[in-house]
Amino acid sequence: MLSPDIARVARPGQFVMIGCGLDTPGVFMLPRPFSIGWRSPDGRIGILLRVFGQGTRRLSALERGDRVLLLGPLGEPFRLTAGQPIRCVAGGVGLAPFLFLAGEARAADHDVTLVYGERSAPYVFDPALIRELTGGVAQIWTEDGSAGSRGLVTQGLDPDDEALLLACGPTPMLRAVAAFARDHGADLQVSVEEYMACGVGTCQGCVVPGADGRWIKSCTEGPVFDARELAWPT
Amino acid sequence: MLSPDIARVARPGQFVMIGCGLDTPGVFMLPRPFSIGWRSPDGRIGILLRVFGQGTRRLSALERGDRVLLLGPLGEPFRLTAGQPIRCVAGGVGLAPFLFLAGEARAADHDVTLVYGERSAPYVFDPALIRELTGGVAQIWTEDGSAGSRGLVTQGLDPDDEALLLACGPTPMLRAVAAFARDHGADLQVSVEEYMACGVGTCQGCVVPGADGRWIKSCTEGPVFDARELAWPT
Amino acid sequence: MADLSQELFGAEFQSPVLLASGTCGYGEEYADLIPLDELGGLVTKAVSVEPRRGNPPHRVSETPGGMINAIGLENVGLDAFIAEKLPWLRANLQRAQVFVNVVGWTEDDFARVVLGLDDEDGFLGFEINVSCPNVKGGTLFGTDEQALAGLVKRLRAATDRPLIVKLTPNVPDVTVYARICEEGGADGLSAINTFPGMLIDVERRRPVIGNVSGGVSGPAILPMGVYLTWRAASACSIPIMGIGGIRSAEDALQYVLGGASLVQVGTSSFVDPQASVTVHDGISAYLDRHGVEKLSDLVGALDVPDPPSPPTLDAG
Amino acid sequence: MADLSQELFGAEFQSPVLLASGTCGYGEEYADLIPLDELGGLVTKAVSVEPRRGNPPHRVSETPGGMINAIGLENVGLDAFIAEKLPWLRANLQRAQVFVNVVGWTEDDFARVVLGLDDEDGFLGFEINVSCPNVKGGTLFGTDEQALAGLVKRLRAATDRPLIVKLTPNVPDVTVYARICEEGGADGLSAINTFPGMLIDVERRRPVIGNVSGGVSGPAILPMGVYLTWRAASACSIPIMGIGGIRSAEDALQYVLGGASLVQVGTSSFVDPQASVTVHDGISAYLDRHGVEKLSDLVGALDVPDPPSPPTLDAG
Ligand SMILES: Cc1cc2nc3c(=O)[nH]c(=O)nc-3n(C[C@H](O)[C@H](O)[C@H](O)COP(=O)(O)OP(=O)(O)OC[C@H]3O[C@@H](n4cnc5c(N)ncnc54)[C@H](O)[C@@H]3O)c2cc1C
Ligand SMILES: Cc1cc2nc3c(=O)[nH]c(=O)nc-3n(C[C@H](O)[C@H](O)[C@H](O)COP(=O)(O)OP(=O)(O)OC[C@H]3O[C@@H](n4cnc5c(N)ncnc54)[C@H](O)[C@@H]3O)c2cc1C
Ligand SMILES: Cc1cc2nc3c(=O)[nH]c(=O)nc-3n(C[C@H](O)[C@H](O)[C@H](O)COP(=O)(O)O)c2cc1C
Ligand SMILES: Cc1cc2nc3c(=O)[nH]c(=O)nc-3n(C[C@H](O)[C@H](O)[C@H](O)COP(=O)(O)O)c2cc1C
Ligand code: FES
Ligand code: FES
Repeated sequence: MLSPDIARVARPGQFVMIGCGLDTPGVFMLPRPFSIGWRSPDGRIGILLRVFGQGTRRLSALERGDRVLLLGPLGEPFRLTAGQPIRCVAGGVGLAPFLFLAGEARAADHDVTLVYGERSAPYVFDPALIRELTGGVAQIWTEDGSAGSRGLVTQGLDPDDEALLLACGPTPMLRAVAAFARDHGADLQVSVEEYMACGVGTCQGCVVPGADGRWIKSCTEGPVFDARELAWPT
Repeated sequence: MLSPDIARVARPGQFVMIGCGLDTPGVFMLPRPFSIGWRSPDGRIGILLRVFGQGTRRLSALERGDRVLLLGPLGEPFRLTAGQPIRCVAGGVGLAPFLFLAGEARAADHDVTLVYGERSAPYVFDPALIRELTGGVAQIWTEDGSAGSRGLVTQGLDPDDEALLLACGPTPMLRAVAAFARDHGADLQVSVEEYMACGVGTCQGCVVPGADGRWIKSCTEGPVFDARELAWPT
Repeated sequence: MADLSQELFGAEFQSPVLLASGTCGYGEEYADLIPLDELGGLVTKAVSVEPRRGNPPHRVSETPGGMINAIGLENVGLDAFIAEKLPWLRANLQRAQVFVNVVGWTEDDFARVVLGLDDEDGFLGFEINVSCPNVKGGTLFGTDEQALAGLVKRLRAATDRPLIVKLTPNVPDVTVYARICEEGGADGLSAINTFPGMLIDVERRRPVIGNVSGGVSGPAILPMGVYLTWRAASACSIPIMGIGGIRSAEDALQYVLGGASLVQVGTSSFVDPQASVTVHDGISAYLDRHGVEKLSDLVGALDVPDPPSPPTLDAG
Repeated sequence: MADLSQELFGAEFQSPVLLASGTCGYGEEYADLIPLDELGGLVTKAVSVEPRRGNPPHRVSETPGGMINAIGLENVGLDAFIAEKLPWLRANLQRAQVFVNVVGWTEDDFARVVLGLDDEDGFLGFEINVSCPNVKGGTLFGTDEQALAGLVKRLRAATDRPLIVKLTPNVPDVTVYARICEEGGADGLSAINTFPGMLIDVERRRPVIGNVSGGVSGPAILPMGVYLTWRAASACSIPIMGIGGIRSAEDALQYVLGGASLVQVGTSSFVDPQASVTVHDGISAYLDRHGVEKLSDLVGALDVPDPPSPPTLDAG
């Protein structure tokens, strides 16, 4: 998608709202949030789109040249300290922000590894493309072992590693990673997914539970949070 | 549109309902009625589509290969007696059924003329195509004289002609032709346009006023009526 | 294969999917298009004592995500219904169940239709359309507690056949009306009828609909229909037919989980005459996929979990 | 260029287009995205006496032709509104008019918010959200004639500022409530709030919305909103703000022709933040195209022709 304004300022972990506006006859669709997956020097941004329901089915039917309504970049990105080693933990399309992040972080001399889990082989994003985009390989896990190692991404985490953990994926995975981080005293930032309407902080639709008992808007205060800011089930 | 079943049995004056079904994510559209404009031996049917509102805008955006939901052929066709001379009066897309009719009627040795009116030149359907489809020429009228003769189609009617009149177009035009037929004792069949939902007689949505005071369903008892069956304003 | 049949109102419904009143004529009109006798059944267009001419056009138009109609309850009237329409239903529908939708403007009107039909063959029961003005009170029967209570009792006394009341959506609290119907002896409820609406042609500055206003139906009202069905189900224990915007098995199952035993497909049949068949097949596939043995196990099987307190990040 | 400005509630509205409550936060959130101060104005998110945490997620989801929300009236509360939100509005909006949406569960709740704000600068008037349960009666203020009458009188006594009551759609007859508001001294009406609705996730057999049910908004409710606005306008003579499903100038003009002096754009801003600007520009173009000098000439200018009797074939 061509959007030089977004591409220029986007940072890994931020997202865009993608919709089809109000002009298409007979169509009403709320825009949907998507992590920015990569950007190119010529002002394009890319996302990783997996068809899930009506909205993603509709967006996946768009063709080259169709116009979409893009709002972004939105939200808070991952926060890295210079030189810090980073372990990215991705589940499913939660891979998207790390495609963006791993490339940029490696270019900035971070030591980056990427653990990436899927249900099974057909879902796995092309490893060659991952290499191209991130400048490194992903350690792949599938639940049924049909690609990479068999098991959950959390099995790919090293308890003795003191690197910063970054995680993006389904909530059960985030919970497992959060439990791991807590148990091992690791720093963790998670990117959460919650239903959104506006994406810019006006509707209060996208809240997640804060550790302090507040509901926190994930579109403006997130989607990336320090795991300690959120209330995890015990 | 490929539909051998419809193409085989369709008769001029009948219509089809064209919709996009229930599967397109985010889209709800009632099907729209369209006169059958032509058919080809390989089982295709054609319509003349003019963008008017949301529905026709949507249908006009369809591309070759897209699937539509076609219901037809529906309604009562024009009724011709063998050998009868015929004068077709078309306003705007009301031309469509006569493209179909004129060709078939000429092949069956009817003496056919076609008077065709539009607001102005840009609206006029390609005369070469009219010739190809109907095997004859259309006498064209535009309100502003930018193509053909200047004026309304009713000016193209000959009071001394005793041929059967067939008319299809906007209601004001039909009223003018009906007044002409009444004044000159001519036989007239009109194809009316009324909003439809089902197209098959179940919803009772598409009524027009009958001369006997009843509301008549135009989808099953029409769209073609003998002008004397309908109540015209006086 | 899962079992979609149910025993309800003393009769066998081979499928939970019926065609909604006003959207399938008197059955005959759809006979060539869909296998009517394989459906759960159909509800006829409203029948009133006298024939009705109905409203001037336009009677139907599209709205965002739905449509509006103001047919004006045009129908052939009781006598012609018996003479011309019922014989076809009797002869052609053996397994699909037929409800006659009944409309009136006084209690007497309704009672005369019910009494006039009660001894005839060819249908199972009555669906009472109370979304019409009560000439006595000016309000709709369906929005006036007393008028509704009186009407239901009167009709209950008039017939032993299944008596279903079709609820009107524009009330503050549908449970009140659901309970009135149950207490008055109704055998079931239909939820819901259309929402009052209006469209204006801004170029001509005139209403689009000949009758000025009309009833809004179609997918646009799906969430309202599911909500009202769920609320009605929570307030009474008679079976409910869920209606409003059903396009797919998933839509229908929302009603079923919310508490509907049967569903009716209306507007969607206009978009695709096969809609009811598709909904039936999809429900069957859902049951198989989820290992549910019979549909009735899903009726009202909505799980409303308590949110964790204090709140935590849960699995969506 | 046609004149879109109007003098209403003793103030100048440079445009008839406002942003609807709950869809534009407290203004600030949209400041970078749209030229807020060029609009007719905005209505803030509901303000209650105490801060409110709101409902658990999911709070929003798409529905056919619209969306459902159950935010739970989350808001910062009166004191924080005055301290943190109002200063921004005061400083940044000079020409756009601001209404504060007020919510409560008792008459006192509402009165405290109104009294607490009355002496502050930075806003024009109050929009009273009566689509919330009255803890005394259990019904909503907006569906209970007595509770509504009491509330409006109480608030009228509390403030001289413009007092707008936002009507609830799920009532049998909106004119009754419109008249109650006018008689109680309200300066205007907003029509309409959302419709109660519900979505069920059939795979998990759970409600999609954390609060189980929510309010349906968006294009799906457009014909209902236009109808209710037209009905309300027919029953009273105070200005009306038309709300519900407005995406385009054409939609907005349906409300205007039906009797609304102003309109509010809600859900459509989520689909396209520029929606309100597009609506404004489109209205302006319409007036020019039709040679209408000022917008107020169109308010309520719906032509409802008598159908010819006996009916004849008329020009659509
Ligand atoms: C910050 C963020 C980043 C995301 N990044 C990506 C990405 O890179 N690639 C990708 O494929 N998907 C991503 N998603 C999810 C994506 O936005 C889709 O909305 C989601 O997959 C639902 O699919 P759908 O719209 O087809 O479902 P539908 O069934 O059409 O959705 C119905 C409703 O539920 C909401 N909804 C359902 N599931 C989700 C979900 N998981 N997250 C948010 N809303 C949901 C929709 O917004 C809509 O209102 C992201 C979500 C968030 C919040
Ligand atoms: C028997 C019959 C034959 C027709 N043949 C043709 C044809 O050959 N070519 C062609 O371009 N058009 C034809 N029309 C009109 C066509 O069906 C379109 O519906 C109409 O032009 C409205 O355009 P829209 O759907 O884009 O308008 P919208 O603004 O999207 O329509 C809104 C609503 O109004 C209804 N509506 C508005 N105008 C008409 C109208 N004139 N007739 C029926 N419904 C209307 C629509 O069905 C819809 O419910 C025919 C109509 C009928 C009844
Ligand atoms: C054209 C049309 C005619 C209708 N006529 C009747 C009727 O006569 N009696 C009745 O009770 N409901 C009538 N209805 C309402 C439907 O039966 C149904 O309750 C409503 O349309 C909602 O369902 P849907 O969204 O699936 O259409 C009619 C609906 C439509 C669209
Ligand atoms: C997310 C959301 C939050 C809302 N919050 C409020 C509110 O706090 N107070 C209120 O009176 N209306 C609230 N509304 C209702 C809107 O102001 C408006 O009446 C309704 O959405 C219909 O307009 P629309 O279809 O243009 O959205 C809210 C609507 C939405 C979608
Ligand atoms: S999505 Fe609207 S506030 Fe976050
Ligand atoms: S369009 Fe339904 S009866 Fe004619």
